[in-house]
Amino acid sequence: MDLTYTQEQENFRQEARQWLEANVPSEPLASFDTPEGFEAHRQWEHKLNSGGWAMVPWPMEYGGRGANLLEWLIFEEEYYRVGAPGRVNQNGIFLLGPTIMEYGSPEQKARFLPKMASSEEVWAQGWSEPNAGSDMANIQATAITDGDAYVINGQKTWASRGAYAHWLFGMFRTDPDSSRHHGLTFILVPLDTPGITVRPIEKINGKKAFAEVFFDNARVPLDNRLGDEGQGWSVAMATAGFERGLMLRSPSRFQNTARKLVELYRKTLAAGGFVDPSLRDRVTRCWVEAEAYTLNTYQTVSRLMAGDKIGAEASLNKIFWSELDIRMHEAALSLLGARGELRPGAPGAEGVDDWLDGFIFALAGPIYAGTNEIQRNIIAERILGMPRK
Amino acid sequence: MDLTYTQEQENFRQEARQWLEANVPSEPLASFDTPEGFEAHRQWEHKLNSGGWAMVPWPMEYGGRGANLLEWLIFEEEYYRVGAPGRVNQNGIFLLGPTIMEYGSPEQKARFLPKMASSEEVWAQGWSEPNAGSDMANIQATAITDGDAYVINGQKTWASRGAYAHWLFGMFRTDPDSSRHHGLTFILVPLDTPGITVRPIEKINGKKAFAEVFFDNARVPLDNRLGDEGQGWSVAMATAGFERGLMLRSPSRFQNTARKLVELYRKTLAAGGFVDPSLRDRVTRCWVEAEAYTLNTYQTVSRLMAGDKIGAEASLNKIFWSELDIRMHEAALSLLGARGELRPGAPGAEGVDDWLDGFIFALAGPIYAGTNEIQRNIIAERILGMPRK
Amino acid sequence: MEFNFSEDQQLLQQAVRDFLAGECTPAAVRELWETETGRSKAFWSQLAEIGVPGLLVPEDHGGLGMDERDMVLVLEEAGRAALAEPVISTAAVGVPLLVELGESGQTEFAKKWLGRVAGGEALLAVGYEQSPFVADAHVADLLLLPQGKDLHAVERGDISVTAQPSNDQSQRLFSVDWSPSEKTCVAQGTEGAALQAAAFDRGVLACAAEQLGVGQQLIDMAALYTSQRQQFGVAIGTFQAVKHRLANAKVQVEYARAVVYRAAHSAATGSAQRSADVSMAKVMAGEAALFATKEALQVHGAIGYTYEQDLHVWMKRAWSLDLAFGSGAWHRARLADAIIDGQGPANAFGYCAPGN
Amino acid sequence: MEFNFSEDQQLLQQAVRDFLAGECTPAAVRELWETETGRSKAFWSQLAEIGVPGLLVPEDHGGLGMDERDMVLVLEEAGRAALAEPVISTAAVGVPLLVELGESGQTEFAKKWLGRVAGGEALLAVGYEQSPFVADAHVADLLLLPQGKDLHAVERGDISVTAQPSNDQSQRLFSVDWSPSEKTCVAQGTEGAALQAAAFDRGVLACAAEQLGVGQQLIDMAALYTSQRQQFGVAIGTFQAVKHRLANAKVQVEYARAVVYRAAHSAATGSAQRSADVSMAKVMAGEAALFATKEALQVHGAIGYTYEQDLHVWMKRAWSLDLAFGSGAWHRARLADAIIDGQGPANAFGYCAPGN
Repeated sequence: MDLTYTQEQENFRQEARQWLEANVPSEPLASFDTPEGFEAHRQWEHKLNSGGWAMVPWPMEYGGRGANLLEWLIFEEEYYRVGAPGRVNQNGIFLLGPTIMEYGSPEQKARFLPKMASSEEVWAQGWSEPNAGSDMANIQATAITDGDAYVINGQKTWASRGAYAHWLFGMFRTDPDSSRHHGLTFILVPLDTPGITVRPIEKINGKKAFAEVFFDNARVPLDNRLGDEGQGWSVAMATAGFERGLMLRSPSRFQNTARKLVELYRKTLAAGGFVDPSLRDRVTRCWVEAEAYTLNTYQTVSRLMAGDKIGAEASLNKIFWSELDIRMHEAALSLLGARGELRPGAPGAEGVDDWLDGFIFALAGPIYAGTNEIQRNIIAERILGMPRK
Repeated sequence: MDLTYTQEQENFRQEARQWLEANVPSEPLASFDTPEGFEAHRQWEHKLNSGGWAMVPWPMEYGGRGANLLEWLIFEEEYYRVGAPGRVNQNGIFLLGPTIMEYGSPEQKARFLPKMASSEEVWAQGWSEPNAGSDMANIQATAITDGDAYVINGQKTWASRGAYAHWLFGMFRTDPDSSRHHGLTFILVPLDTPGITVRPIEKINGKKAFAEVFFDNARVPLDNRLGDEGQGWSVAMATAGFERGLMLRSPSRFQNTARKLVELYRKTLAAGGFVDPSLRDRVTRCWVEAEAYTLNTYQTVSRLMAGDKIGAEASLNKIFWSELDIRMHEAALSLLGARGELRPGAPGAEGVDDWLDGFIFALAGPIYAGTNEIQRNIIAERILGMPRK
Repeated sequence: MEFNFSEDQQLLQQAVRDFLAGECTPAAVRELWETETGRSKAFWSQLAEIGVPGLLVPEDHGGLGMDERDMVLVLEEAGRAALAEPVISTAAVGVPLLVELGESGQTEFAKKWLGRVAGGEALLAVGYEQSPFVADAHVADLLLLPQGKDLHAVERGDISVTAQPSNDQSQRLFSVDWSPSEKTCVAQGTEGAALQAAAFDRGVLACAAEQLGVGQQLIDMAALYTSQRQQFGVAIGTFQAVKHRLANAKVQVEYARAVVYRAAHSAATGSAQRSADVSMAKVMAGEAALFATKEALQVHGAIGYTYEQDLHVWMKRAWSLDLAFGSGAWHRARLADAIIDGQGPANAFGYCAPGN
Repeated sequence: MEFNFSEDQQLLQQAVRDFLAGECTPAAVRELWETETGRSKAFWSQLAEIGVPGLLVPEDHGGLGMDERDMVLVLEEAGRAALAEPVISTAAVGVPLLVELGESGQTEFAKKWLGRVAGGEALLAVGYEQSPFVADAHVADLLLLPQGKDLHAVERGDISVTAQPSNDQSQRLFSVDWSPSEKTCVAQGTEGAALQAAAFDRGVLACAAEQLGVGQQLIDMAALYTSQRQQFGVAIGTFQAVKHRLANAKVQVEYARAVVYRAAHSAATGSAQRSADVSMAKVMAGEAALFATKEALQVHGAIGYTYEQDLHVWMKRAWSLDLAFGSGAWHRARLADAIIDGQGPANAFGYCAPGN
């Protein structure tokens, strides 16, 4: 155990810092859930790619930087440090990219990875359906072979980036007589295919965040299958595994929020307004827990770099960061008092920062990517060995 | 709605106060889970009875005072106000007494109620068995008719007051082919019956609190059946109903604890020692919640006095008071700091009061009388109408 | 000692509930959200017909002459229905403030406005020092505004307002620009401060009552949704994790209830403990409602996070009500001052420890 | 950057775990509870054989010459086994304090005692200003006690002790009566204060490490029990309410783990953030252990509340460890001072916001 950086790692950090400081947009971009923001974010990712910083953890042969996990953490720290834009291309970098690297044919790799790296093509994920949420195996959308194409019918929902993305990946039932996780196939679907309708879904604050995608006899080439027919579940599990193992929700995100929270606390106290006396302790706890999340991540990364695999303990992470994120935003809103409820743009909301939007975003944490209830089941059954039935 | 006492209620309070102040033991009695303490508590209850204050809510015909529920609350307030001893006869007053009044034959009423009122006979409850805890219908102890007697075999456990009580009440399986809540009979068992072995169980602090009771061909007269044979479940449910409806865990108990907690907080702060900064808020909350419990109880009592029945909402009470009780004791132990872990009698524990014992006692709250998990199921299914299966 | 509401009070509550169930649907609330003012004159007239704005107006001024013990039930229903109209500003806070002004000498002034309010013709807005904003200032015909200890009454024509859009589209907040003058001053010094304090406490109570209704409604919606929504071949309401979340929320709401009703009694009877009692009400009901938002959202899953589903209509009420008339945190701090530093309010009813 | 323990360290941990699993059973712990001292010389000799008391003793004084990164694993196992012997007093806190005394001039004194401690022949006790009591004072051959900023070393013959029985029968606390003199003083002023602070922080870390093991053990016991205990015809561990309680406890324990290990690294490397880091460790691990007591007890039900069942052996460890070397609350307050009032410890590793 040696918790200091090597010179090489320090050099990597400096390199990233210099590039980011020189290139990061000076003004925040519009939300990537608006048409103009989506385009601006694509441009930013394109620039990242030109600098060689778009696909940091990808192998060099696929246009990445070949960074190891620790370097990836360092890069993320620097990325948050300069306040660089959110990653509109997240689904590609962390989920589909590695899946294609593992399951894709040479043609698929050549066809999809470069355009993913350059953000020419942005991907939506199509995991959920109206009746397949927590119960992810209950997929009902079908893809029936007809000549050289799958004919897709059904509906996906909660497709993040779905409103403006070019492509969608997901599982479809290619064997209509199958049930649960059998008979599913992982298919890559161009969203401009005739028969596909994309309907954005608004979050509770009225902002578009997801989309429903309807399939009405949409024909997609058989070649767009990733992995073997009927093996969609395994491919999808690998995808989810990449999410858990490779990307690890960046500790710097929460360290950044915790630090902003401490600053807000100091500022509010200094301004002499009302400060909930319980907040001193709560703010401190939030800061400590953001540290705990960081330390846990570094420990996990060390373990993975030593050849270990991440398994069910990813469920521990999900619960911890999602609930911490809410607590931090609640504390901040409490500090803001009456101004905390003002919508961005309200005259009185100057200097209020994006705590309200952040709170609304945080609220989704315990729900998406497998509800925290599902995660607790996983912990109990797979880590603690408690009986399923 | 008029939240003031009538003159009659004020008079009742003064009467109770005067009697209690004149008669309450000047020194705390030893725990009623010790032989000498048990005896001392019986003597106290005997004195209460002589003064007409033992069975306050019982009808006068059975030796009670015929007080209504509001008067009962007032009496309890005064009882806690003077710091009078715990009720060793609780199982009789609140559980079995009212059950006998409803289900007992004239002979049973004459035989049992007066000696219960005078505490000549103290009762243990025999609800649980090793395999019938939360799953109360899984009773396995049998009582098989043989001539004029039931022959009882099996085991009861967690019998409160069981170590020194004279009698035990509980359900036994009189139909050996029955299952669940069928075929059970409610039987009154003298604990000196040959074939009965009582083994005290110690709490985690080493103090005796319950007993296991073993039955090895113990013969009990058929006349000791309460209610009809095979109807034990209904009788027991009525007993549990009396507990919920009549006695209502006294608000004054929690108000008393909350007030002591506030005093401890002030004292600790004044002494200049370390005080957890989060405690100011936590102590305040505890005080407010004790108020909320009191107000809820008064509201419920008003409702019951207007002819309403208490049902599943008793489960709300159980959760609220049991969790509040733990929070209050945790806050107090935190205020006591290093001295909080000292056992009563340690030289350094002077003036520490009984917070540690109270904490250990409070820990049992979410478990006994139906775990809080069972209570939450009841709330969800019977109050919120959520589906059972 | 009688904690029950009278039959009349229960009938009033039921009548308001039935009325709002029919008229104040989530769709109707959303329709109002899309309007500029977020308020409907037509709907207010309907509320006036069933007596809501004049509930606390004395009978000889054309009102129903009821007190806070009646109002608390109406407000609970307003919360349950997520009613967006200025019932708190006008009926629960503005009216009794006018009544008190009338009693302290402003007889003609009070009479004039109380009659118009009871008839549904005038709306009120009330400012308080704990907030930089005034709710419903844009539609109020008369604004009662603090200036130090003094209290001023300003008519619509004499103010200008700047909208401060809230996350809760039902909450309409404004910065108000106005000029205090001798002419606008209606109560001064100690008297003005006492009137302000009483008005503030009534606002606190009113929020608490709405929070009670909001919390209950969130639980009811979640219980209904989870009883129907199927996953893994069963209704998700059969899962213990789902049940227990909603059961916990129900415990909180039910243990807020009597605290809120007691506060209404304290306000109505002029109890010396009024301030502590309304603070307790807002702390308990506010936290219950906030807790219910979390549990209701979590058991709804993603659908509850969408604008289309109605859940957020109530979630936003819970959030904005927490901030109105002093946040829950502010009231906890006020209670700590009273309970720990002060002699504290007495324990409820007769109980007190020996020596006290 | 390497967060993994070395193979040697893992082997050490496994060896200690195996040893304690065999020797330090709950029955053995209970047997010790019934003795007057609560400590066993024979058992200590066994611990000395596997090197525990001499773990931090330099090799040239007869020890293993390891550091806190090794010790933390041993202490985690001590917590898991509810070991009652004075490992914290002697091996984790007393030894390095002697080492530092040796480095600061008390060479002969340190050498003499370190050798005896490493050989299992002498026990140490260490007082600290945050507690009125000294753990294990009754069996210590040498006590290191603070007097203002100064540090004194007092031998057994020169003190008298009064037992202060703890709720945790494994914890043996004493008031110590002793007379500081020039002869007993081993470090003065700033140096004495620095030694005290370092010793205290090592105690904090040691408790945190044990708390980690205690929390994990409570969860393991509860998971095992609920997987076997049947009610309603099924193992109660199939109920979601039971699963989720233990899952929540597991989250807390796992998120304490890296914080504790980092604190060990800070202590071993003399980091400037040592105090903050050990405070974080005790806050996280202490709360995890306390939380685990509640969840483990609740899922055990009544049986877990009995003296017969072993659960309380660990529950009591969690409670007493929380109070040793500054309560969790005390450390939260110390962290608040550092993070909010001070410049705070830097965020872990490289991250810091722009402008910082």
